[in-house]
Amino acid sequence: MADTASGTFTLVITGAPYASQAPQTALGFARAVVDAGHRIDRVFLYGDGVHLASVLCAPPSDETDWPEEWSRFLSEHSIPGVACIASALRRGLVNQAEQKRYELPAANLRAPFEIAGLGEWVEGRMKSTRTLYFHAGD
Amino acid sequence: MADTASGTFTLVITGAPYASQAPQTALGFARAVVDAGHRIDRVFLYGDGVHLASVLCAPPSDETDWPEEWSRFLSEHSIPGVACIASALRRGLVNQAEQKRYELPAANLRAPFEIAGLGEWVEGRMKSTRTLYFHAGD
Amino acid sequence: MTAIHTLHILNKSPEHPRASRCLATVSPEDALLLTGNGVLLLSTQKKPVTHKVFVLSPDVDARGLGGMTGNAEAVGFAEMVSLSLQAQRVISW
Amino acid sequence: MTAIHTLHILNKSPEHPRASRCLATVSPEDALLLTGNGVLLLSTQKKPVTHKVFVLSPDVDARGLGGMTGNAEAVGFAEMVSLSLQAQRVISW
Amino acid sequence: MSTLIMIDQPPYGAWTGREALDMAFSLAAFDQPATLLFAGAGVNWLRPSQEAGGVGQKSVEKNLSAAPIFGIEAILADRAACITYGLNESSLLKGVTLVDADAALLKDFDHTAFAG
Amino acid sequence: MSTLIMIDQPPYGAWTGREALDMAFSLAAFDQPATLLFAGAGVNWLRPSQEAGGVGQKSVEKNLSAAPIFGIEAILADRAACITYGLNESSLLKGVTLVDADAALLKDFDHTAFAG
Repeated sequence: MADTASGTFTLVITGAPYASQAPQTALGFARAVVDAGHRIDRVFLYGDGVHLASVLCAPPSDETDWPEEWSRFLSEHSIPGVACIASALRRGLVNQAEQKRYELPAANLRAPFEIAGLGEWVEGRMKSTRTLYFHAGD
Repeated sequence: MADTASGTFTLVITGAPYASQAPQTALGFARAVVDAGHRIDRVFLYGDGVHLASVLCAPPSDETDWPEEWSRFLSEHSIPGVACIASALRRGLVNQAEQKRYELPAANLRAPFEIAGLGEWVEGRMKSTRTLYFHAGD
Repeated sequence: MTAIHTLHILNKSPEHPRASRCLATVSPEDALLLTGNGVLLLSTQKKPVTHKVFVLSPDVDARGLGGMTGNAEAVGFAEMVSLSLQAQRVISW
Repeated sequence: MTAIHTLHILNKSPEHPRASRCLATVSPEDALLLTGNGVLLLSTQKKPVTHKVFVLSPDVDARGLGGMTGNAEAVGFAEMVSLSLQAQRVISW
Repeated sequence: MSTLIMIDQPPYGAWTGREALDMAFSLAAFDQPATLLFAGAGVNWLRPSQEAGGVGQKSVEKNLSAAPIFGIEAILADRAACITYGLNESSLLKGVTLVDADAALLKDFDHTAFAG
Repeated sequence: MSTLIMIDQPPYGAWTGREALDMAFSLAAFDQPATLLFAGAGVNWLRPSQEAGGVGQKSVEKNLSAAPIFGIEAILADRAACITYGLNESSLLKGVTLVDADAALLKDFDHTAFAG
């Protein structure tokens, strides 16, 4: 049986905010991981999950701002947040480097999220005690 | 029976490109509508469909660029393309007016798409001979 | 040209709960047009109650189902447009 | 602490095809944690083969199912974290 | 020109249902007749005592209760789906009419739409 | 550390399957054992003669045929799902092994993942 005294986690979010509940459930889980004294190695956004890293979401003021909540949580706890580059480019999520490379009119990646390849997920899968996925759940 | 000699259409797209096939099927249909001499009153993007109006998508060069294909089609045939404002704001799709209003760092709406309310859909539903929906189809 | 009451356009795979809902509301005077993942119905044993079943050719070809259309009529987008005007109403499932 | 072979986390509604697949692969030595729309299983007649069924409280409350948990144990995120470490492996359906 | 807006996904897990409700409210705002039909897992919208604070969302119960005020003609729920999810007339939100969501019902409407 | 990547959505209608394939290829690229399992409607990935030009996509058949070259350990397909969709051993793409996608199979892997 795994040692439950301490563990490290990679969290993969594949559901988008305002389309699925995935970012909300993942945040509740992530906060509990930190509260219990465990470590989150990284949060990896994949597929539609990359929309969580958008800096341009403007939800109604009486709704939770999930991208804002997530970026604050990641910053506070110095947890790396990574959006998969292939998912992000197809879905219109770019940082300044990609904006330049593809000659796009703007960048919309929210700090502290970064863009990187699936290797980040592979590393998490190999090194973290547990890798959990938060999918859309129709 | 409806007059099949001529008709007008409102097309509603609710599935995102690179997540669903909806924009592709809708484009095939839209081209056939125009080819048959019918009119498209408007194309309305709703829910996840608003991502089709992103100017920041950079799909791999060997894949179809659906936002680009759609905006070219709309421009060529002077068909209004409208993204629902409520869907768009939640999902991080904004034009310069919304960028300013919400003090966002960038705008990412692709021309000729515009942002407007559900009233545009209601009008289409009332005035067009047919309103068809192109949903994601898991 | 046959009269069609409702044209049901189904783009969900046969496993999707909405596919069952769609098939349960198709009447004999309706037509069913399978698009997208909906064309996979061709490969299963599920049979709609209407005889007017159409399948969108590019979707059939993409999924390698060209040899399994059976009694369904393969159509292109031009016919999809005609069908949508010919029917009294259209439901996009 | 009971030994758990696999923790199955199911967030799909009972109609979703993946819900059936999940339930079909749960063994008696596994645990099932219902989250999101997965908690709707509580309101149906479908019964998993394991006795170790957990449900995520905030999701149960949102859906008004507080009175229908039956033999399932309501847990918070803290217990979800413990369960995920306690189990030998986790499958997020 | 009566329109049926069908909701077949449960609340909170996805935004589609909320967006379907917005469609119905928009029709009503433009004085167009609109009816809501809850089918499949969508009937779970109609269960009372939803407390959604823990999932960081607003309860959809309140939205729904505003439907008659905004001019929605009727709120229908598929009888068979209600049985599947352990709901009956007395355990549903007030103002909901049980129906059979079959071919005959759909033919009462000029237009039927989903939000996604 | 063997990983099972499960694909239960059909090709072309959604991108999830392609993204699942990318996950498997990435594992293989880092010399991590990866196996693909097609279940449910996902078995339709394995039908030969896919011509996807008409839907503006690349055929997934080519991607899949590259799997052994990239080091994917096995391509498995659920037997019952294949029957549902009219597929049998002789009508499947080459290199696919029929299995029962049950509890016992999943226990052969340290980790099982979906792309979405």
